[in-house]
Amino acid sequence: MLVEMTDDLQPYYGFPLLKRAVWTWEIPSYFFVGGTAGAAALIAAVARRSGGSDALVRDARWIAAAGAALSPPLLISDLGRPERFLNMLRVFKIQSPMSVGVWTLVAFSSAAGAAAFADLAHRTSGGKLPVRIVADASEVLSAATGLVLSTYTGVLLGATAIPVWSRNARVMPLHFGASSVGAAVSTLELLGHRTRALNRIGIGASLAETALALYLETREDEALTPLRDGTNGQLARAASVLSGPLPLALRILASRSPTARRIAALSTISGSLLTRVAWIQAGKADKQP
Amino acid sequence: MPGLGTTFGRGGATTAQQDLQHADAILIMGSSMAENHPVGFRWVIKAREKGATVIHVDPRFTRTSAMADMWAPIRAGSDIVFLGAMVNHVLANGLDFREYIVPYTNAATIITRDFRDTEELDGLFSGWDPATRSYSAESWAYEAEEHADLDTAQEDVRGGHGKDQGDDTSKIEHPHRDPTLQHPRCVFQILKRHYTRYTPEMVEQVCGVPRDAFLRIADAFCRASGPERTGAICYAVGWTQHSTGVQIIRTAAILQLLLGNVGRPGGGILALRGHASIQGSTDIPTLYDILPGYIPMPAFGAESSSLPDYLRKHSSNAGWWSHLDAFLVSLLKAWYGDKATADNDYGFGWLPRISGDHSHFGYWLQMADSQGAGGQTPIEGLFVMGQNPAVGAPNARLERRAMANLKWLVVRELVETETATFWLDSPEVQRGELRTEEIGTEVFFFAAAAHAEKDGCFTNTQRLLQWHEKAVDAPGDARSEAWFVYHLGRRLKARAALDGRPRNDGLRALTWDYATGGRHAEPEIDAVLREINGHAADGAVIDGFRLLQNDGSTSCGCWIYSGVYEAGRNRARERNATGAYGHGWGYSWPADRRILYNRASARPDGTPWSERKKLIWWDESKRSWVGNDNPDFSRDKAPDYVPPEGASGDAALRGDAPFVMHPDGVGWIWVASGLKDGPLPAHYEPLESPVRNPVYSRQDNPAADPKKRPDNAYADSPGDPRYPHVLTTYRLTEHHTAGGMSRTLSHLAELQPELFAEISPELASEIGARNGEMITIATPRGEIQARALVTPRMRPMTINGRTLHQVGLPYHFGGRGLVKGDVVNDLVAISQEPNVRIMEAKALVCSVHVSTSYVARKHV
Amino acid sequence: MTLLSRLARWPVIEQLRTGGDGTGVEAMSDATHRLKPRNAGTEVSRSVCPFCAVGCGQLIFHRHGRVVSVEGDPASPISEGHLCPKGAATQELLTHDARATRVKYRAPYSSAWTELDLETAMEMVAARVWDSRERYFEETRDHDGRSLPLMQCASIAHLGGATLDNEENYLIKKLFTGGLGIVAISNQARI
Amino acid sequence: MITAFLTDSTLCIGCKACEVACKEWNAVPADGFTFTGASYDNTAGLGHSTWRHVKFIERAIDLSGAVASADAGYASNAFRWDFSSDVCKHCENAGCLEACPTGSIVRTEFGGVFIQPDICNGCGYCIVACPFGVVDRRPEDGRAFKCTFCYDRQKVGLQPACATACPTQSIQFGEIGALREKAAHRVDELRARGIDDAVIYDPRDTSVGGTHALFIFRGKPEDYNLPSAPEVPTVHLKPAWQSAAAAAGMMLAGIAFAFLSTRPERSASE
Repeated sequence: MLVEMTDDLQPYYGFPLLKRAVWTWEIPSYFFVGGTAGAAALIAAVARRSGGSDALVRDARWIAAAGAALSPPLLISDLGRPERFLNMLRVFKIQSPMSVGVWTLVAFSSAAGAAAFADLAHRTSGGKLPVRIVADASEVLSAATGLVLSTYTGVLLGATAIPVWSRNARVMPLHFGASSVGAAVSTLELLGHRTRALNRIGIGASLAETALALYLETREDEALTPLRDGTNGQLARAASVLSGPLPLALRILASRSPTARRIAALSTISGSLLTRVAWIQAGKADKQP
Repeated sequence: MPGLGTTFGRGGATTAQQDLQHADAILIMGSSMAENHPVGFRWVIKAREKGATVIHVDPRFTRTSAMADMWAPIRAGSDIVFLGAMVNHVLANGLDFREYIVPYTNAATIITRDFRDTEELDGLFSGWDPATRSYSAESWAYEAEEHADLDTAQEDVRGGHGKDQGDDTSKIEHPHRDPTLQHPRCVFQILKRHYTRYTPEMVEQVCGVPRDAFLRIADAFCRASGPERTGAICYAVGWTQHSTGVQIIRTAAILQLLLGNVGRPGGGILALRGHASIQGSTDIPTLYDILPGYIPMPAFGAESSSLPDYLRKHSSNAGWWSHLDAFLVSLLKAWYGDKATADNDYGFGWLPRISGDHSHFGYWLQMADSQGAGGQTPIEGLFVMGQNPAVGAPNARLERRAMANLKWLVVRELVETETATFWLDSPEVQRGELRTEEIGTEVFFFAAAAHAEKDGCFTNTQRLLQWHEKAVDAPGDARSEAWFVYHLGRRLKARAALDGRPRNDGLRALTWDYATGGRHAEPEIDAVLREINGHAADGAVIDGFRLLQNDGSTSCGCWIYSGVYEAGRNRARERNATGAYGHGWGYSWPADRRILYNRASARPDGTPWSERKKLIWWDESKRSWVGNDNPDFSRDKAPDYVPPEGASGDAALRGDAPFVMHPDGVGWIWVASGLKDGPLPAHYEPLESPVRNPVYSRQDNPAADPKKRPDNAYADSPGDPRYPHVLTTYRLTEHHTAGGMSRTLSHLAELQPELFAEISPELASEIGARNGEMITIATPRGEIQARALVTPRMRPMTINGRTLHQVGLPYHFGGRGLVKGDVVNDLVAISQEPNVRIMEAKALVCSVHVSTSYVARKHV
Repeated sequence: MTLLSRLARWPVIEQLRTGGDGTGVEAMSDATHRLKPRNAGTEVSRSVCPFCAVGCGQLIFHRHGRVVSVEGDPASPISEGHLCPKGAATQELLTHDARATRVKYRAPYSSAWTELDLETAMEMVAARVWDSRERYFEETRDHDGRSLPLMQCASIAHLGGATLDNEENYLIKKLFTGGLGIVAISNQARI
Repeated sequence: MITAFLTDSTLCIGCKACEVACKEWNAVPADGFTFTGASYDNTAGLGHSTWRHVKFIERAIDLSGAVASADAGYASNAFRWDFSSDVCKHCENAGCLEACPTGSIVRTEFGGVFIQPDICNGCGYCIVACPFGVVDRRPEDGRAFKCTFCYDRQKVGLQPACATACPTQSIQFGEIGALREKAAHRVDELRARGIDDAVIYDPRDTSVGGTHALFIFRGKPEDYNLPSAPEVPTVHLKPAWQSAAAAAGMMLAGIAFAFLSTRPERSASE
């Protein structure tokens, strides 16, 4: 780059003070997949205890298991030295959201996996095998870790030096949580589970999304510029509309129409993914404190 | 060399870098010391932190200016006006150190009636011969009772590196003096008159330095004078590379003598050399006009037809040069050994005689002409060792083209330089001016060994010989210069052994029996140093030049280095530094004296000028000079010593005569002969200048030789409208000279990755150039492209009420290496300062415009 | 090593034992514990910086004939162990890939280098010198009627020396001027 | 012994010996051969392959006044060219150190922050956790790099390569307490000389809690591309986890409510 000499170059010749994140597409994808899986595990656990159909519970478990299986590859492929992924397990650092996240993912993956397969074994054996206990235990564990998995990514971005992230440390966990739930519900709906319960959860999620979108639009904060300006701003707004107002309207006004539900679901899922992309891009676009 | 040599007696720096910390003021001019000698500059910083005033006078605001207390931007090439005005400032305000200059300089000496100054002859001194474009120094002589036979011809063949003594002066007996300095013809009064017109107003008009800025600087520096205070001056090629280079340095030397700053702690003049052994390569010269130890090469003609003739012409009757016979005979014994006998003049007859200008530019221009033109002997073969003229020499285009006329070329380097591949990828070949398949030059490229791959010693900028040990073998077929020359010599001597013609007598006689060792049969370097140091008749190494004889009983390869092997110890290799001057670390010629002329650090009576500034003093109880340095003086010569009638040599010098190389023992404010362009410095404009010389009607140095020719063309001077701007070249900290040792190193190349031209914002907007944009810089020699670096550190100046822009170009870049750039030296003319034949690379004129062609290329 | 001992040296276990937070000794690898300066236990040669004429002291650290690192010599009264960027780049100067290690030869009118064996090259150069000297050597020349000694070989020139050692300049001057009668000898130093 | 750097810009001559000495000692590759046009700074900033970086600040103030009084140079208030050698701050509370999930980044016995090259797996979290923009990942290598504080040299009592080389001792190295005193003393001295905008940069009043790389320079931190109030990212952990917990609670409650409020279940899929 070539510098124009002017009387005041603020800051130093316009050279950036902070380094940009080196993360590529895998990270937002992981945020989305992991979050969705976490929420699905939660839904599975709650649903089984509060009258959700077995089919629903089973599918939710499988969504969790699938996400748990998909997440590690995504994380690993983004590493500069993938072969050293296991070094993530050398230490446990409570002060490092990424360390917490990795250990959570490990626990979640094993639990979600166990839950799904225990369930499978139970059914194939016609209930003869005594795996129910295993299933229950792992179900609870996956639900608990699922809660963390779908929200810690907001903490991970929040606890950095990048202003647009750190100044929204309180916002992102809520945002990612809501987004995860929305995506999990929508996935279940696309699998054919169009129950009122799921619709209500969907309404709750999109309601939260809408509120957060309004908050981010109206808040006075320099640090939000990278989330509002340029293509990234458009991306962020699209994400908000897709996961907030649009599905909200459809779920309230046309909850009876399968097509409307399907559109709402698709819109929520894409919005959920775009939300993660937008937040990470905002961090990369961020200039200075 | 001659600037310091004529004034003080020796061409080397008078002081040591560490001594700068003792200065009360430091004037850095003609140098960007912080950039080109950063570690030496640590001593300037130390001084500054102790309260010394650091002054930088330079066309550009450099990294040196940034660290200085004061900076004044000066128009390149106007240094003598600035320094002359400082001399005038001293004289006009009576700031001279009177107790010092009367006994220690020739201020009181009276000059002949016949002398006429530039004041009377409008820019010329008496003795000018327009026909030969040279001076006869007769009228510059001291007035005295007896004059020995005067022979003041300033032969054109003689370069200025010689021992720098004009013959008549060295034969002077009892010159007339007036200690009151009132006599109208005494040097002091002549000096006063000569510099009267060098006023602060003149400085403002010629140098572009505002009057009060000059006065503040003059005051600050002149305050560093007297018994309690001293000031030092540092310079480099920013002074040397001018058509008046030697005289610029002379002016500084005069100023230092007037202020009594020579031979004292924190004083003196530090010549900052740019290469590891640039001082060494003149002490033991790879130069045409001298033999080791500044002994003049015999010149063709009656004066050198025999050893006695030669000695008659060159030896002095007082001072150390009266032992020239011992120095030369010992050198001949070192070279020709037993074959050198009294009967054959010790082989003096085997030495070649110089018969013309055999300097770099002299013979290169001969190469450039179609071989053998004008009955000249064609130069068929050329050895280039550790130099890259294709980038580093002025008018590099001409230099490169000239190599195509060679029959054969040998290049020895660490990397393939632009010189080694001129036939392959030079700009001329790329432009189609030369066609590779039409170049008949046979080229041998030899890989050279680096310093860590061979034993040997460098002589640094303060005359300090420092040995470097061989750490590892050179890679592959890389070999040291010593290896190359030794084994080449072996082969040639073998041929000579079979051929008895006189031309081969010297070669056959040449002692060449060095022991070899190591994997590659390297000659034993320690033995070479011992030969340089010298042997007594019994073969034992001698420990100093005092022991050298003129009867062939001693041998010595370089008399000023004699003593480096004291008592069998290689002192260049010693590493136990003690005291403020690091005695015990290396060996400082002569006789391990760290501060030259340090007799002057004591009053005539031998007591220190002050406690604060004491260096050496006379200890009556010991009957000896004692102190913090080895006396640059006979250790046992008492301050009150008066030479008996008819004494000669050192014995002919008084006990209060500190400048022991001079026949009168004093510092020369006035140089009666030995300089080809006058006894006193006078301002002449650079050969290419935008302004008319406001001091005299003479535009430029009459004795300088511009070597004008179609392929070395000049702008009209003064004020060529085609080339309105002043151009100056320089180095960057991040690179080294022509780049062979830096452009190939990633860790240096990345720090300054491209050629740039520093211009002021004003000039930038005048030509419509943006920062970083490609601009074209042109002179009558050629044009190059560089990135514009627009910076307020370059500032337009007002000269005679007209705005003048200066352009700065670092000259490191070329066509090879990790980072490339055009060759700045394509813009510089080959020209010769009269005394040392150096080019004027620091002040020329140019034009600048945005390179449309380049921009177009970029956007395609 | 057994799985158990491997497990015992797992930093997480270490953490549980020491209660460290994963940022201290417990997280250090064996390599880190073993870490030593590159030039530990090497031979040292005392040298002088080859760039400018300040003459900074250098220490060349080398092992098995290879340069390992180069640093300033703290004992030097001039540089006191410090170096400028060029001096600090000396290791790269000595070891970089672009350094020439073979003799290259370009025949007249040829458009490419060929490699030459060192001995052959030396013989060829000796022959060139001898022939060029033979062709134009002048033992005497007339000087107003008298024939005076000239002893000059004007057909060969030399350039360079300020980057070389004193001993090398001495041998060049001795052989070229004292032996061969070459007068056209010059170097960077015309100061 | 707890050590630190003290980089005194008023002694820096901008020679870049520190940059080169660092690269030579640590075998750091070149960082690109691009001309920036930013004064003599072609390095632009610290990064994966630049662990020392000299900044060149041209105080582009009108010179006419300055020169008329020869008032330009290191002590001048009219025209200056300031140089300052930047380096990893080795924070007392280091963002990169806390963030590193592998334990590759450790605090050494000298107080420095050291990336263990044999452990780092290039997750990239330390990069965004550094409030000074020091750490970065070397693309062709995949690992994160920064100043090692010459841990290998310190282990045997040697000074870091940059401090060893620095010709004017602008870069000093030693026991942190002693250096802090030295810095305070130096600034007083400079102020006494009339250099009244000389300051110490050592953010101890922010969550960073001070650094092991102290600086003395003239003017504002921003002029040197340094943050005036750097914070260690871990200060954001508490609020972030709090809202994560809140989010978790709402998710749990919301989902439970949805199911409970809609039983008996009648799936539309039946």
